[in-house]
Amino acid sequence: MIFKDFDPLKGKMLQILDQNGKLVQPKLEPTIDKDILLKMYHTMVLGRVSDDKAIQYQRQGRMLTYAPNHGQEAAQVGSIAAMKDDDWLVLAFRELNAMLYKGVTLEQSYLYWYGNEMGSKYDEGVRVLPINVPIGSQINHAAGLAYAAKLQKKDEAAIVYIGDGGTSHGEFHEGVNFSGLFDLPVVIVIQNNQYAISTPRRKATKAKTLAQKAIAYGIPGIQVDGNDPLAMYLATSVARERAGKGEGPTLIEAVTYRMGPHTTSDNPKLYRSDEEVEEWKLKDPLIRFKAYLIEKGYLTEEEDEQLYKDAKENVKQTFQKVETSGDVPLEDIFRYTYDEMTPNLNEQLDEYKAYLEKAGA
Amino acid sequence: MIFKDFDPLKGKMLQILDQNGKLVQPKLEPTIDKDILLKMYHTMVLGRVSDDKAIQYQRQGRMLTYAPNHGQEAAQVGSIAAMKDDDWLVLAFRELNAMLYKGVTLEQSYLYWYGNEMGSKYDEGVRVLPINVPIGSQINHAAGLAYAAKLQKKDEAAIVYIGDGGTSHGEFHEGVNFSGLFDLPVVIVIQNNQYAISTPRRKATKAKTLAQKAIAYGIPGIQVDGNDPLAMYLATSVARERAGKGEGPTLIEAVTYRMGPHTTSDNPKLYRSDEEVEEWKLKDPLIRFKAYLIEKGYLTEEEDEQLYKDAKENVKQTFQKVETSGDVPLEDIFRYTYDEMTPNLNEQLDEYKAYLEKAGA
Amino acid sequence: MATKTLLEAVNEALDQSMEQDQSVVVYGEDVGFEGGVFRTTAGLQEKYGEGRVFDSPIAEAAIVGSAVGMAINGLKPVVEMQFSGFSLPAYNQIVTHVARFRNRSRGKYHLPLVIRMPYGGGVKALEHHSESLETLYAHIPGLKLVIPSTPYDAKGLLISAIKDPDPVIFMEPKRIYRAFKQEVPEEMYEVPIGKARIVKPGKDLTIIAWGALVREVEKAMKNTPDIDAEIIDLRTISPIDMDTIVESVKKTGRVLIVHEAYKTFGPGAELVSIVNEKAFVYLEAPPKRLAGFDVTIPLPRGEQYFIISPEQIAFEAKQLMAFKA
Amino acid sequence: MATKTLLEAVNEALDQSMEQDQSVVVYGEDVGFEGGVFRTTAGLQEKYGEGRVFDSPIAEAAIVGSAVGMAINGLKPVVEMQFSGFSLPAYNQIVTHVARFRNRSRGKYHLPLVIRMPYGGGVKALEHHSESLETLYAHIPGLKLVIPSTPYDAKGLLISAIKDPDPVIFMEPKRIYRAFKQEVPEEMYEVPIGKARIVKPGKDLTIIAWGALVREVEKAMKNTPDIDAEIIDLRTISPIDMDTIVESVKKTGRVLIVHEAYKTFGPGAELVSIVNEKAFVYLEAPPKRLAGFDVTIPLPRGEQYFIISPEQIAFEAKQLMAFKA
Ligand SMILES: Cc1ncc(C[n+]2csc(CCOP(=O)(O)OP(=O)(O)O)c2C)c(N)n1
Ligand SMILES: Cc1ncc(C[n+]2csc(CCOP(=O)(O)OP(=O)(O)O)c2C)c(N)n1
Ligand SMILES: [Mg+2]
Ligand SMILES: [Mg+2]
Repeated sequence: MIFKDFDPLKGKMLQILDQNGKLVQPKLEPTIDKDILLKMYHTMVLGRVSDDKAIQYQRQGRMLTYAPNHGQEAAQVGSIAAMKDDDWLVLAFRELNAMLYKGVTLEQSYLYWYGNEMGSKYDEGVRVLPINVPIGSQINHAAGLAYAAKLQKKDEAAIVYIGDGGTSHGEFHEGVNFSGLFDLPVVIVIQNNQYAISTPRRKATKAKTLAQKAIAYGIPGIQVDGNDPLAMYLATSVARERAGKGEGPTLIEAVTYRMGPHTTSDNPKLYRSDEEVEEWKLKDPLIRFKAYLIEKGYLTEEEDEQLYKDAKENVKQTFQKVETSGDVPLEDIFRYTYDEMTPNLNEQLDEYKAYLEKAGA
Repeated sequence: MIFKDFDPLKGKMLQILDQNGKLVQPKLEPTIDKDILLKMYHTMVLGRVSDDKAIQYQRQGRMLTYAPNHGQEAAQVGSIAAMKDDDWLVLAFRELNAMLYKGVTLEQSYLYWYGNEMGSKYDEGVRVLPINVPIGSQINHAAGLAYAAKLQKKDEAAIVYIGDGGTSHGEFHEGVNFSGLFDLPVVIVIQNNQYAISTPRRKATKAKTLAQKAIAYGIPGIQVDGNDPLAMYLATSVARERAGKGEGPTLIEAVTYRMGPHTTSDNPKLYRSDEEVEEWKLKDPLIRFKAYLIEKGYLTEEEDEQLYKDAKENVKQTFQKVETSGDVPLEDIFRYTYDEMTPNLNEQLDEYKAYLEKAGA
Repeated sequence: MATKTLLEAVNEALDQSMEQDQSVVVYGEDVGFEGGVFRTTAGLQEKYGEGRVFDSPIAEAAIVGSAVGMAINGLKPVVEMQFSGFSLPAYNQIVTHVARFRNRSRGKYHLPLVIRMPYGGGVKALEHHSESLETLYAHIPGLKLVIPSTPYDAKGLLISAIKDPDPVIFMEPKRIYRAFKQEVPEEMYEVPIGKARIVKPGKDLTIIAWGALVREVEKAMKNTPDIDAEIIDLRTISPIDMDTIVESVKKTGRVLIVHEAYKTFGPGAELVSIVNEKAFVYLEAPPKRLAGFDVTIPLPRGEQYFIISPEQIAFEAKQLMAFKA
Repeated sequence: MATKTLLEAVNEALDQSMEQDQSVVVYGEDVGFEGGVFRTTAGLQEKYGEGRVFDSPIAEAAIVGSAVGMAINGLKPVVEMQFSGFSLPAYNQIVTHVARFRNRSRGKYHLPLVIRMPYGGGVKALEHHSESLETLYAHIPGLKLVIPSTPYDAKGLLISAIKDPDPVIFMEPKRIYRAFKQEVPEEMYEVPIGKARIVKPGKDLTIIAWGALVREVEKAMKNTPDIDAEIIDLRTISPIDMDTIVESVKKTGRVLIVHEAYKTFGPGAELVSIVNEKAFVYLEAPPKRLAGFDVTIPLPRGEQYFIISPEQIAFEAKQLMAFKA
């Protein structure tokens, strides 16, 4: 139904909450438990605070590269919240908020960006694949997780994120097509944050929307206001339902904006105007979500202030821990290549240790 | 216009000549010079005869693998004939008819399938790229040829063929998207011959048509009766016109059928029924084209018989030449690796020659 | 005990593994309904259903990429690349994911999967159907690379590969798919990964080969009775069984490496290096590589120059024996 | 004469080549408007327009595949892979087409194109941003592989690569993009492809390196005055300048090869083999490889173990000198 009403070929985009937090499609307002709504908001606040702080730490030379999420919180939290506990989360690399919601700890995330592989060893039972740097390649992983679930008759689905730039990659095509072909329980969320590093969305493809790419695979696609957590939730719920019924994958284009730089090595002033950024500031997902929660009576200004305060304290303590976590042990860089160390690895480790010893290093 | 009237999303397919050679869309009948029409038909006859003979030679152990075109003549000749002389032809591997039309000699084609690289050294001025085995990768070559033409303001376009199975490949996506993005003068013809080796079209993608994949790239796509040379000609002419005006690429899905095996190593009885094959026999492109030409007064039964006779003689003589052409000279397998032989190549060639000498081989 | 071809042995290993372990799935281009272009997977779909044995679209990255996801979620995918020359579109998945998931997640995830691919020349094929790309896989940490040379080993090694907790690239020498038969036990058995096989002990010269070339070496040396060569079938290209090689070379002092892969920066170079690093003082002659030329493997009308013959092997063996420092 | 960084030298080579030859086009991800993530292409789009310098979609196979078409139709594309770790999705195009078009068409078509890619570790980067994948390109017939180690060579080699009628993979050691400046002539000049450079002559020991490691070797040997090493910067990895290496080793009898690429089946093995094949009787010690471990190059908190230090180089040089058979 929503796919007909919000046909991307007709220039339609799903929005439920406008940028001021007003319900513009009250009939489509999803019923979400208060607990869940608050978990969503709490995640977004922690996501926002830890994200901004990471940039700051990096600027102080205390952290390595970082890819900020500021502005994309609703696109992530709105979608991941509509998935089920046993579902799998497959990342690109700019999904801190989705990760936090799904049980990755802030410490792990920071540790990763601090340059330690242990940051990708999420706790047991946390069904999240590590950050995936090679653009596009993650879609096929989601397809495989979903195939296994389907074959083993487990009620699981996979949600996978990709950027607007990533949709140009061959693997996007192969992965979505594969998912469609076998009616796999996959939800594909394109975070169209308008840029791929310096390259604007219009230079990724001639297609007017990214949602319409679904037609190539015979699956439904929808464009959603990615800064509207309710719209993202609704679209993802419908997609998740389809997945559960064996109807296959759904493509969701979340229209959003990366407020910060691509990563801390990037200077967005080189390729976009301040006016553009200012305009998007008004569409901040946290503003509208907060207004909605207050309107619903689920949040007060005081509670909100406290949330930010707690988040800041949490971030500070977490970063302190990470910053003092030191280096990876030598053995670790060898140990996880195979189940068992191979002869060449043993030899290389021994030789290096012998060198350290003899060199007195 | 034709893209609206024959919208693949509405289940429309362009057909002008029906399977008996009757004009079912007389208003759309393209005006084609008699010369061209006859060149088209002659090519198809030679293509048909040489194709069938190749299979026979192979069965006799006198030729290596061969990938037959029988049944797909109109899809190829109808499209290539609508391109201009300076245009580029970019092959997959099952385009004998398009090659012949464009100036590749039958001898070269046979030589190639006989296992000699010289078969891909087409005459000067013949703007055809060699047979391209890695599925999908040729689309990007066409895009590059077209980009160069556009940048250098040359009135050239590229036509590129791919199979139904090939549309699942990542490179199909990247190539069509790249072409669309830069409005490149490219015509992409999908020869949907219903199978990719043993795998039927329905197992390539969930999309109802392959033509609708165009929507993913913001370019027009159309499904055409691929056994109708006039429909193929019309669709390609429109596409070529768009290309010339800087309007970018067009995707044409030619619905056709591979009457023979995938290659001479394949046994199609394993995966398709005789009935299906019989049904498609009635749709033979040569039957309807011949009827059309006779109706137009461009061909008589006697001329037609003579054409087949000549073709058979031509094929016989050509194959004789190829069959007695012998092996590639040793030096040739080294000489074309780089512009100049590198030290390692010189050394390897010398060493091998020395071995041959000493071994008295 | 029945005699079987290498192809039949592969089929049997797949069949028995699927029978024994519900989590094994088999897919790739034309692998399901028709049973593969070489028929290595014949009969499997009928027996185990379309869920566990199926035709994939022509999309190698999707084949391997989806196998990554399946392996993480409880399956043991055994996927096929129709020819090793067509594994390259999946090379990004293999290098950046298959090889790395265990390390990236510090052991949270690992990938018990197998990527099978027919490889090698000598079958008079079209372009990209004759490649020997061992180096591309052997050089990548996190992958294992296994190549059988006999029906017996094919079955045992493939069973081991499927049981292995790490990803295994399994290259099948298509030239000898049907070349000869050998007694192959009916029951399941394993041939260990990482162990070379001494095909024939000897004292004069060590000859190392794998895949289809092992037979060529055997033929060559059968006709060269004056040289008592120790013939080693490497079987696992990565991780290499250094001990077997080094021990042999310490004994013989001379080594000939025979492979069809391109010579330069090819697999033989690693063997030369190992021998240098571990048996330098035992070397009585420079280790010799008899390998594929550094050219695109020719189409059939020129392939005969490229393919290594028993005569060439014997010739090089004699040259090596004649070397005096 | 102005002093320039390696990065500036690359930029100047591109600029002057574009100025001189209308057929040169430059593109890749973020290469156009912003001038590249490292700024190697800064200013070019402004100067030469969007037609000749442009941003491509994130689609490496399309970048390389389209370059094939352009090269056939009169252009000289110089494309960028944003990092060498992201060249893998284009690997199929590179191996099956870039390397082969001349041979496939028996000379009718050839591909004057360059594929540039920053490579190597030591910059505290994320995963896939630190790879040294020389072997994957050096092993493929039909490709040339060039790696500069100084600003002077970077400019001259890149100009040569652009003029070369064959496809050239041009790896740029990003660790030293801005590490130091060197006098670089304003005018265009060529440094020949296929010729190694003797950085410092010596008689005790030959040390072979390339890219960022040349400097590390220099540092190491500056602090080791008791060893008179001949330091060779390979510059072209394929085709290798065998003569320079062999001549040196004939003189010194000892050779140390230093590279960051994974050791096993890595580039050093080929050098060991060449030295064996051509200077065996001159060897006084086993050729030694000091190379990257066979592990995924670690993230920054473990990278220090992987990166080869001048101390290690000096240590190995001393070990080699101490070897007695
Ligand atoms: C295959 C591959 N090519 C290039 C890169 C380098 N790269 C990292 S992020 C990026 C841009 C991604 O843009 P988009 O998909 O829109 O995601 P966003 O960064 O906006 O979240 C590029 C080109 C990569 N990671 N992988
Ligand atoms: C990348 C790649 N993978 C696999 C193959 C092996 N292969 C050759 S033809 C073919 C089927 C092609 O089907 P389709 O695209 O429909 O073309 P058709 O053969 O029907 O003309 C396959 C899988 C290949 N050539 N290239
Ligand atoms: Mg983006
Ligand atoms: Mg087909």
